[in-house]
Amino acid sequence: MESYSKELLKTFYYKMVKIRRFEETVERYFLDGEIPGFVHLYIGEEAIATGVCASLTDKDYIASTHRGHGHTIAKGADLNKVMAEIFGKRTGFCKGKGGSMHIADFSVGMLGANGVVGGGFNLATGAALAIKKQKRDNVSVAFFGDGSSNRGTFHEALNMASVWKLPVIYVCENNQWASTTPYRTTTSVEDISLRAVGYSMASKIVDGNDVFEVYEGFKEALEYVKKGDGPFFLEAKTYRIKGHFVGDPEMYRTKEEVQEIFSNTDPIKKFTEKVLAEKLMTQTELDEIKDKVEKEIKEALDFALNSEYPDPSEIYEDLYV
Amino acid sequence: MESYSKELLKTFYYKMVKIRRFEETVERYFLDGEIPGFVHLYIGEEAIATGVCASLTDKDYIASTHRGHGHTIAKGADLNKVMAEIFGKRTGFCKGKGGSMHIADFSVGMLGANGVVGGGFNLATGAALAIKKQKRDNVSVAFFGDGSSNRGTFHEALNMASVWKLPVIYVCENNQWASTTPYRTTTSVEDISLRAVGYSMASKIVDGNDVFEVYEGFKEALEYVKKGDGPFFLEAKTYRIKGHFVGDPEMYRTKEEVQEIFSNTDPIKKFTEKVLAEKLMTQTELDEIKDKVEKEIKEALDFALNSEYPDPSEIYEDLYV
Amino acid sequence: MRQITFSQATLEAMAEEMRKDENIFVMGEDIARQGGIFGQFKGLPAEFGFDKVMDTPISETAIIGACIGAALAGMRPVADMHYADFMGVAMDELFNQMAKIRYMFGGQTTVPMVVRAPDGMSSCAAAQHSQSIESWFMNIPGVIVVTPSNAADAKGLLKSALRDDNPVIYFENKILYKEKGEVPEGEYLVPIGKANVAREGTDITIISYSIAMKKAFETADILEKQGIHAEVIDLRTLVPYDKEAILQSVKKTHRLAIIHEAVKQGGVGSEIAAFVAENALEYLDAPIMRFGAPFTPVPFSPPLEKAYRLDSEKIAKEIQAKF
Amino acid sequence: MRQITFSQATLEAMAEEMRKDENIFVMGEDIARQGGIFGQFKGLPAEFGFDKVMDTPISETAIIGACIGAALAGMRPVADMHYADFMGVAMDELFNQMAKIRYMFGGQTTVPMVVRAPDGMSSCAAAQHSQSIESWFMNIPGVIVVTPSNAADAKGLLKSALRDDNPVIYFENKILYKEKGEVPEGEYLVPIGKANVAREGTDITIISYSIAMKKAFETADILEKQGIHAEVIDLRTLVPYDKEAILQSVKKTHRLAIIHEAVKQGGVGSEIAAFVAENALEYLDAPIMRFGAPFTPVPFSPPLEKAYRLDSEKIAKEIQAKF
Ligand SMILES: Cc1ncc(C[n+]2csc(CCOP(=O)(O)OP(=O)(O)O)c2C)c(N)n1
Ligand SMILES: Cc1ncc(C[n+]2csc(CCOP(=O)(O)OP(=O)(O)O)c2C)c(N)n1
Ligand SMILES: [Mg+2]
Ligand SMILES: [Mg+2]
Repeated sequence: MESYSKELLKTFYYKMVKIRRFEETVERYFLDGEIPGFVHLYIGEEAIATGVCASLTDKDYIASTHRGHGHTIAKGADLNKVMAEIFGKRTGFCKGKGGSMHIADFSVGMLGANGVVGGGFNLATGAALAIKKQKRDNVSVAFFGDGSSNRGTFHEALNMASVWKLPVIYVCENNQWASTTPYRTTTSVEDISLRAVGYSMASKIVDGNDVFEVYEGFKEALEYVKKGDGPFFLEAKTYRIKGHFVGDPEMYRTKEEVQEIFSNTDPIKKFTEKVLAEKLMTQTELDEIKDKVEKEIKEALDFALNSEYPDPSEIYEDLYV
Repeated sequence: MESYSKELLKTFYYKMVKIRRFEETVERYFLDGEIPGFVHLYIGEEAIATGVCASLTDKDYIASTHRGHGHTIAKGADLNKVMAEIFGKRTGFCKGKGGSMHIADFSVGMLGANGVVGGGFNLATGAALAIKKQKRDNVSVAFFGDGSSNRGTFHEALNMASVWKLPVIYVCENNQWASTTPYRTTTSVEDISLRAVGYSMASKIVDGNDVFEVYEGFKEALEYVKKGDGPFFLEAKTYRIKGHFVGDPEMYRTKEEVQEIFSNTDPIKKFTEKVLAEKLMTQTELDEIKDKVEKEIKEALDFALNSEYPDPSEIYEDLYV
Repeated sequence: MRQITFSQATLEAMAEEMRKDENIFVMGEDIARQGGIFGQFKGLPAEFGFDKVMDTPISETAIIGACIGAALAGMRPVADMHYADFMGVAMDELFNQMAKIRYMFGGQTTVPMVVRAPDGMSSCAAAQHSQSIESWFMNIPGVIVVTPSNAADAKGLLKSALRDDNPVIYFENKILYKEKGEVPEGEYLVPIGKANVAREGTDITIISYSIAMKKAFETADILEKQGIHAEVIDLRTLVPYDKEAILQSVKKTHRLAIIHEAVKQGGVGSEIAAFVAENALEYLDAPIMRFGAPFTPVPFSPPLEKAYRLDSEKIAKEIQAKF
Repeated sequence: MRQITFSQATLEAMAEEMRKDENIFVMGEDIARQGGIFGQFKGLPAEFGFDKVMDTPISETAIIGACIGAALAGMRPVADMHYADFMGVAMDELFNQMAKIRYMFGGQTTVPMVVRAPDGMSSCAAAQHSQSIESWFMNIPGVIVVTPSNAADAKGLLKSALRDDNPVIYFENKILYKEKGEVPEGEYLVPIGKANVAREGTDITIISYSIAMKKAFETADILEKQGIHAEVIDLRTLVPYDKEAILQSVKKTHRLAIIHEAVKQGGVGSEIAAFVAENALEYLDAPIMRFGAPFTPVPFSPPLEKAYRLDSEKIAKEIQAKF
């Protein structure tokens, strides 16, 4: 553990808490009726985006999912603009045209959330193809859920990436649920990463609730991929703590069941206990970060709330170049 | 080898020669400009359809491919109507509306050739679902090429079949080529059946040029599937002897290369040598079958040639019930 | 008559038909455990079991493809598309297999299945969860397309669809689910291919279907106040559409407006307008008018989404300007 | 001027643009080793290498999806669809991703890519290898759709497409590939969105595009002999289509016929007819006429396929009957 710089540890905590607090804020404002549309929260899965994006630069790409706030924030997108977009404001990343399901920040290589489950596999693969053609030393990452691994796009993307030895890492966020369906009732394999075998692809399973494990696993993937030996499949086991979307009545499981699991899997709790026990960080350091996050969230919220909605005439903008 | 009844041996030879001679006839008439459209020949792959269909009844289903003549004949479709359809005659199975790429005989459970590569996976899976719902003791078979195993439909079908434990057998005809492309340049795995692992599916590889091996392998699959334990993946290794379609200039390989391979893989030659060497059949028996086939082919050809084309007004028939 | 919601009406149709025909079953994502994302399958598993109401993997090509295969093997499958927006995932299965199988195999078989596709804008669901793509299927021979606009039709058309031996796409609007209406109990069939003259009038024919029928009625109300008596026709079925009903009405009113929520360009209104311009041009006293969505994806933000929607005041004003 | 085939014209466009812009590459099934199933890529790998001309797996969703991803990362990909019929396989990628990305992300990015889709009937290729599905894309905001009808336009429109920052679908007719025509060497651009008045006339406007332009000319020839001077307009681009050119011509000729190979119902003709019925009805002296394929899949057998095709004699006769 000593090999982690203080800076990196701080980043881990900062990003995870930032995502958590962001999502809690979004949840509250959604329930209050101030956020339109659907929102899918990333709570409980913060270690994955955080552990992965810690090794990426703005020149690396990620393709995200419907559950994309965490990826966006971890990739370094401006919080104000994320929040404003989710509120449907003109100052958001998509000028209010996209919302939660279509949040994106191309300036940091975040190629977009996707309302189509499994829509991101091929996009990430194509971005990796571009990287290879441009002879750049970057990578592309596709985040995806367990449920999406049953879409045909998964198969076509992974095969193509393997055949062409593309610098892409497929990060499976196996949170055990696809909407109301426990993944094993519709997914024919226990470890989704086993499917990598069918593409002669390297793979690894990590505890997706442990930011250190995710970080290490992803670093291994990154090194592998950068050698030019082809893509890598990283499966992060986690658990979807919240309903599928905010407002989900969750008839398919009990609150107790979820709380019980969360008490063992909460990545922030896990991290905090570890760094304190191993004296890698102090409570004061943690608190300072928390305060910073609180300020940023408040600022983002103020920004979003005080921003204007787009003007109806803007419908016609941004379609064609 | 003694366990094979004379009847079954005769069937093997009869079906394989029938397919071969049918295809040679089609090839000739296509090159003479008397058969319209495209035709994809099954020459060199006869052992697969023959070995598989030997264990099927009319109540079992098969879904076929663009290379479907062999499957259709092996499944027991009336040769006259197959030939007539390929010639575009009204007396064909599809009244001339389908042609080679859409040959089908629903009366024997042959659910159709398919002009869309990979279009048959889900159809066969659905037929197996019906069988299960109807509590019948039948199975469904999807024939498919190596190239089609890279389509998303492959993935979605195999996962669904495994999850629902459907009585379906996926028979891969790995003939090393997908059109002009050697399969390993676009397929990320040497043995396509390895992909079964990703669906917790049982699998087996057989020599697709040896009708005995195909037959045994398929029987194993059938027994497995009929136990209700779920689908089975059978990979038959073979080689595409002819061009992708009749008229293919085959710029991508040499005639010599192909002939060299064929001399070792020709399933009919293999069969004949074996049964003669092991004295399971006599040359006279083989010749009798050959003569019978010759007659049937001639009859089918006469039937097709003497049949009428559909009347233009028939365009409007058979769309809606 | 008792009032039930559109959603309940579809449930009633399903249950009644499933009781009669054991070959019917339904599959889709989150329909069994959850009862469908719009509650349109709630309670069905309790009566018919998880064998007849199946939760599927997120595999739209397999959902449609397997339904086709099952139909070929004697069943009458129903596929739920979750959102009509996801039909693109299974488009090959829909247009190259489902629609063509009967024809290209020379009538050897039938493909009796129903594809249920919840469509339209709900509330800020944005570009990939708000679409109305029915017009594509007008250009695809081999499918029947129905688009109920109210609870009674929802029941009657679904029952007809479930008994039809052709593949039927049943577009059910997401907002309509919650709308109540009088729905006959038991045997109630709305015939496929017949339009409904929902309101008689003499001065202009307004043609619509599905959710946009609300706008058609609103528009007619506004016009009525201005002394313009609009005839409102609910197409009910888009393929085949009721050519006779359209011609008859236009020949009476001499004017035509078509209203739908889908994108105007290349929408259903184009086909209807073209058909009338071909077959009854001489009866027209004014230009044909089409009203539909602007030529952009559906935007997310509330004011944008609002502006994207049909506005009956505006429609009425434009119509009136041509009188 | 030298004459080259339509196919050579597309090759020339590709080569010229690829020499200028190293971000262009093309991927598809059997295009590199074989040169494309219609020879339309022949020789390209020799000049640009297998890195720029890539044989793909049979994975249409990955072909389109990866092209989108590569476009987002700075490339200008070209996807070959093998047959337009297979666009259904990648329909979600085409309409929910490619077409919407720029808009739903608020203009943050562009998706500069070209989808090449060989379409139309060839010779008894039957239901799944003969289709013309361009009209669907008229209803899908966010894509450009071009449909060259001759070798020169094939070059000029493809060059324009390759320089366009919007996603462009380039429908290239299979029969046209072999047709020769005069094609300017070097820099020759046909602007997107502008129709071509291919023949001037005064008595009727005939609108067409792609392969059906042949029928349009044939029809005009027949009519000419009967003293009817037809103006023939080649749309060239379907999205956006040239509204001005259409209106201008119809206002001059007072009559309109639209001809395309695609299924008539819900085809491009519907949109054009509707547009004119909306905006120039008062100029029309006769019903608008649409000519397209019957409402069935494309049948296989030669006499059926023949009967399925457009027949200029019949078209001319029907047009003449309205004079
Ligand atoms: C193609 C498609 N099918 C269905 C849906 C509806 N849907 C949205 S999220 C979801 C579940 C996704 O599960 P998973 O991939 O495990 O991601 P998670 O929500 O668990 O993060 C479904 C079925 C969709 N958006 N797109
Ligand atoms: C979806 C789709 N993509 C492409 C094609 C064109 N195509 C026809 S056959 C073929 C090769 C198929 O290879 P394989 O599956 O190995 O079967 P084989 O021809 O070797 O029997 C291709 C690319 C098609 N018909 N459908
Ligand atoms: Mg999940
Ligand atoms: Mg092959």
